[in-house]
Amino acid sequence: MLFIDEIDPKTFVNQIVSTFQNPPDLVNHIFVISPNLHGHCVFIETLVDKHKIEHELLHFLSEESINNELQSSPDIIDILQTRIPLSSITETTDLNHCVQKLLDGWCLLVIECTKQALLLDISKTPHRNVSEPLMESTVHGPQEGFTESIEINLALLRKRVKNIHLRIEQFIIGTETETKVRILYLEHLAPTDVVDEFRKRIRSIQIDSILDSAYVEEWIQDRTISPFSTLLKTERPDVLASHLLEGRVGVLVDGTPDALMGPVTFFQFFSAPDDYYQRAHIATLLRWLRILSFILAILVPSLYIAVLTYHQELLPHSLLINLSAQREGVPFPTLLEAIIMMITFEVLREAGLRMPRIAGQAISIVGALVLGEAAVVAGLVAAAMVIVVSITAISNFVAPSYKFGITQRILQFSYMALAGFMGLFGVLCGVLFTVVHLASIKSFGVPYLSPLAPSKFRDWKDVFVRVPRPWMNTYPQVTRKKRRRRI
Amino acid sequence: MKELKKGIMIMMTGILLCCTTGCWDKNELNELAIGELVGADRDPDTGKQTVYYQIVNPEAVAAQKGGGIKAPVYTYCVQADSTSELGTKTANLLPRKLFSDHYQSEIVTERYAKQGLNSLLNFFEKQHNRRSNLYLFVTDSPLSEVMMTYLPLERLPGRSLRSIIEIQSKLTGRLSRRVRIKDLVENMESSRLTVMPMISLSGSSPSPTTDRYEKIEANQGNLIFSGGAVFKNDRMIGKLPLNQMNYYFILKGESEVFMESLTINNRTVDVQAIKPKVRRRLDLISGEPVWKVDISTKLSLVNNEQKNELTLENLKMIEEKFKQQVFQKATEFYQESISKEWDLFGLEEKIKYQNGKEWDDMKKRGIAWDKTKLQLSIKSEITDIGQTINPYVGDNDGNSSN
Amino acid sequence: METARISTWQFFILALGYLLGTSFFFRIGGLISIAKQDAWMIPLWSGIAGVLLVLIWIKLANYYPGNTIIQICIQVAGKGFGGFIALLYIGYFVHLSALITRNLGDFMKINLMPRTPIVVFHVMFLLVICYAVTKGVETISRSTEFLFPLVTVTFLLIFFIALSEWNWDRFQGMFHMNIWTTMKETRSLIGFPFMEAFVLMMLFPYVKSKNRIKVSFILANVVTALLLSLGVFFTIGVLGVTRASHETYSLFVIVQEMHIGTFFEHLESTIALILLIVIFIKLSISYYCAVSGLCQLFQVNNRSWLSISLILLVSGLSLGFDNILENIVFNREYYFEYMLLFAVIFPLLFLFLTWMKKGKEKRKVVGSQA
Amino acid sequence: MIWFILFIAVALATSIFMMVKQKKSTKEIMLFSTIVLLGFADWISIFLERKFNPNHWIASFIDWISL
Repeated sequence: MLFIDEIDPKTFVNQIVSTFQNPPDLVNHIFVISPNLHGHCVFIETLVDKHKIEHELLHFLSEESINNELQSSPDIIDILQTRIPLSSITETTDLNHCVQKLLDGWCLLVIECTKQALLLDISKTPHRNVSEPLMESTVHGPQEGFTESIEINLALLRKRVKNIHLRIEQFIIGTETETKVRILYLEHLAPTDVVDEFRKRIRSIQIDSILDSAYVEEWIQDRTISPFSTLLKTERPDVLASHLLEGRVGVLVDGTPDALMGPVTFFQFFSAPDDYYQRAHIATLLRWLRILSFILAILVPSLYIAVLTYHQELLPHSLLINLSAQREGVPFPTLLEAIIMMITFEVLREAGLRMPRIAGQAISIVGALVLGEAAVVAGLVAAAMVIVVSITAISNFVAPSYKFGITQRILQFSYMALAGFMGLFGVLCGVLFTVVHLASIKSFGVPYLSPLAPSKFRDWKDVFVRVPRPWMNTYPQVTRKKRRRRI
Repeated sequence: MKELKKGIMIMMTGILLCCTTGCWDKNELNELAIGELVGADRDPDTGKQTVYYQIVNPEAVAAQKGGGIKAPVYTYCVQADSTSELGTKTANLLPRKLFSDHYQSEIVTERYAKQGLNSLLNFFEKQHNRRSNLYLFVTDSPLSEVMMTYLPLERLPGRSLRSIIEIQSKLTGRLSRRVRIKDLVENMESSRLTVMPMISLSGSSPSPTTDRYEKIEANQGNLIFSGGAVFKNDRMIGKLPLNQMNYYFILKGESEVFMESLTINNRTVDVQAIKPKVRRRLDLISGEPVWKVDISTKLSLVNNEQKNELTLENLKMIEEKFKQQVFQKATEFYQESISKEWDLFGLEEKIKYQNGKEWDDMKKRGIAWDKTKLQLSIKSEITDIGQTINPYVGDNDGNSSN
Repeated sequence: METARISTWQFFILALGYLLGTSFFFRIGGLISIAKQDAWMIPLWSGIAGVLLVLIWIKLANYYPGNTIIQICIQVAGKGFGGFIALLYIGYFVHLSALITRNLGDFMKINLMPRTPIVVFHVMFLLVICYAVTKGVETISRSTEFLFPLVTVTFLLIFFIALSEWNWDRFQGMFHMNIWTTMKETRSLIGFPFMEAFVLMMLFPYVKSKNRIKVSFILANVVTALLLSLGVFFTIGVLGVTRASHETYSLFVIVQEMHIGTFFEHLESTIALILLIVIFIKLSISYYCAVSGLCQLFQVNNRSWLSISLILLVSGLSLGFDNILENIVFNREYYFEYMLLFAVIFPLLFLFLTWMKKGKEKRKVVGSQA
Repeated sequence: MIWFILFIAVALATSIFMMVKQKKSTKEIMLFSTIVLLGFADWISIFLERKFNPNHWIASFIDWISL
């Protein structure tokens, strides 16, 4: 531990420079106040606004009137602190603190005769502009998305929730990265125990680095091994705002455009931001469509396998004959056929995500041809199988949250295995297992299946239907311990 | 620890999955022979059973990929001494596993039906993959010929038979949909008789090759509906002619439609009643059982060949005539069945379960069910007269010969 | 003891699912074959008996609030004798679980997958149940709450579609039974499902509002009786007495033969799935009771290991039964007497002992005052 | 049968090992092993074709009581 008041300021500055091992972007600018009074202005030039340093700080320091004042006054620090035309200035004596602040993009100002150093916030890191959200695009509604800067994200949120009750608590987490993590909630709405739980869990994080909110998520979610996520993720400030306004808690992590929200229930994965930006009955219909496509996505391949290999009687007569004709001469058993096709599709999808955009066309042509035409013509798979794969894939993309889509794929593959093993009985065992699992999960103390089980009939206003705004006059029961009615 | 436990669960499931990958009940679709129509016969002298299976040839029936006309079904014939032996013999013959869930209809021969279908029905009801709601037909033509003919238009014979029932029940009222195996089974332990449809092969010879699909003549070698087979318990005891079938079903209250051809002013008038309402009640009138049947119908004129204009009086006449004719024919039919001692309407049971002193008296006096009188009352009104009001009057006087 | 809480509504659904679920499938045919057209009356009087029994159990439970039947055993009759009775109770829970498991296996094997070894169904299902039991009574009740509407809707659907087969003639010969012999023959209906419901005494301590247990439990009994009666009535009207009394699973046959147009015809697998769900409800309760009974008797905190170990025992026991006929006969001839011990004799004994104790204490109090 | 015995032996050993590692009480381990062994005995009786059928026992007991 080194303190400036214990040693010579010049050595102090040298010490700092040597702490950094003198990287090329560390600037130690020495300026002259009077022939025998030198000052150091230390900063990392890649992190600061150089324009501000040159035109405001240095320009200010080289003004004659200031110089005179500095020379005559005994308390230089005080004058500087009050006169420098920058808003956030703090004084310090601690070397470690200085090093930390330099890494945050602050500028260190040391005058040789003084016993204190000044830290000035002139940071400016490169960041993306606010743009449309990439993963969660909507037809209607706001089109702004979070960026990688926590300050901008907060600004985007503040812009929407102009409320004095908005509480922001900051935690610095990650021994190596020292990342800012902030939890946000509205004090008069969010239940105290949920907020406390968030605080407790975030404090318990022991990690060296945080590069994305997913790092935080894995620490604070309720269960680590579960295909279902107990935290919502969004890159839309309006979604975060709407959840905060229902008494939930949000987590912002510096350096990532994804905000986390909790507690979450299973049925919230079926609501998209669009639901609230269009007429209620359309939103309701769309929500049913989403629930239907969830069921389709997880069950269609397994039901196809189960019905075709175990319960052929379930098929209508002419359909049975058609399918039977299609399968005539197909070499693989249905289960294998289905697994091959589904895996091919997954490979194709993963390839589509990773490859450069220019190659996209090629993949889609190959995919369409291989999966669609050629395999059937070559007699490798039945035509119906291709339809099943496409229905599954399309239904899977309906999920408003990408993460939920992955959940569906996990379920879908395990059900397929069970269907191949035991037919409908296997599928049902799988479904029962899933239901039990869902019933056993809690997200920050809120049962995952609520408001269906335990049933809270008043909350059904926003589950299977989305009632018009004027009727949505109460807060959800699980989060409304403090206030009941919206107005 | 929680994760550990979960891990164990998953591991155990995995182990179990590995141990039991036999998939005993698994059948691929192309390992199945889809049974479609089944025909059974039993020789009264030797007791030998013969069963014909018609197996669908999916490629010929499925949505066409071109390539000419192929045989839609193949008929396999199995002969054995017992029902269980049939199963093993079928396995000798069929290259695929017989899939019996999708049978569309079942045919038995008249001689088999007359010996009693007891063993067949019991065997059938015991199978887990049977459907007792398939239609049962009795044929008086040789079974081999019935099973060895291709039918035009609706090319799957089983389905074709099925649609005979649907069409008859919807258009002529000579059959109802309740002629399934289960309807026979239900009456196996009661005194009520059951009527099952009979079919026969029209024309002189069956058409066992696909050549027939290239001929325009469709009548030859086709299956036609030819009457009703009357069953007591599981045994066939007689036949109902085609023209009495609709009276049977209307008295039973199962007709969906009722057609009658009337002669008024020496000209034909055809009327049809959709969903006639039938109310039936057993009553005791002066110590005699009386079966009251109220039929109320809304008629529609299908055909009117009268020369004169259609007036209200004329309509009244038609209604009146309809009543008379139905009354007369239905009563005739009823008397006939009573005289044959056919308890077609379950009257014996009805009387047996009547409570009350008077009924007990009646039973004591030894008046049997076949003394029951039919009291028929018919209400009808014409509500639909068709597109034209008056018929076009042609030049001739209705006799087309000149 | 776990610190779970279930609401009154959840308790009602659990009780209803437990009482009605499997009996709706397995009881109807047997009743009809005994009492013919009058079978629909039997559930009604059995239901009355059920309500009376519930009153006894509630009375007992009220003396020992917050205690399950196992704990009551020990409190009333001491560690030795009480522990023995508690062990008997646990034995019964295990036996019951094995019976229910076997019901499932038989059903699947007879109707849907005749070649698959029966043990595969048992073990697979028990794994799911074991998971649910490990997670606790809250999870079970929430899953039940989630699945219940599904079952109800399917039943209603079946009901309405199958009504097209309805025929009033099938009720000919009603009110012709000999009441006493019929009652004697059908006494097992009181045993299963109504007496079996004492198992739910294991869940009493978890219900949030204690004073509404009584209402919801009795209501569940009444609803069960009514719906069973309706089910019998429905089966007679749709399937007829002759066929219903010959079929092993009459409800299954109804579904097997129903159709929507000519397109959807063979829907029996779906009903099998519904049956699986109700068996899930019932089995998870009885299995839970066995496991938590063991936990309470031996004061073990964690259910998970015990529930895993019971899979082996229950699946083994359920293989011990020879065939479905044997189970039916056992059910008809002996089940009532067998259940009498657990559902009536022991509770009455406990009540008696409690009164004795109370009386003694009172006398003591009076004596010391004098 | 030999596979079943092996499986049970391995499973029992691993479970007891894990329970010890989880610092479960002796009572719980004993209870667990007892139930597993009971189940094991039942299964062996099935393999030896001397099925243990509780229904038979209860039925004959009830018959014996009512004589």
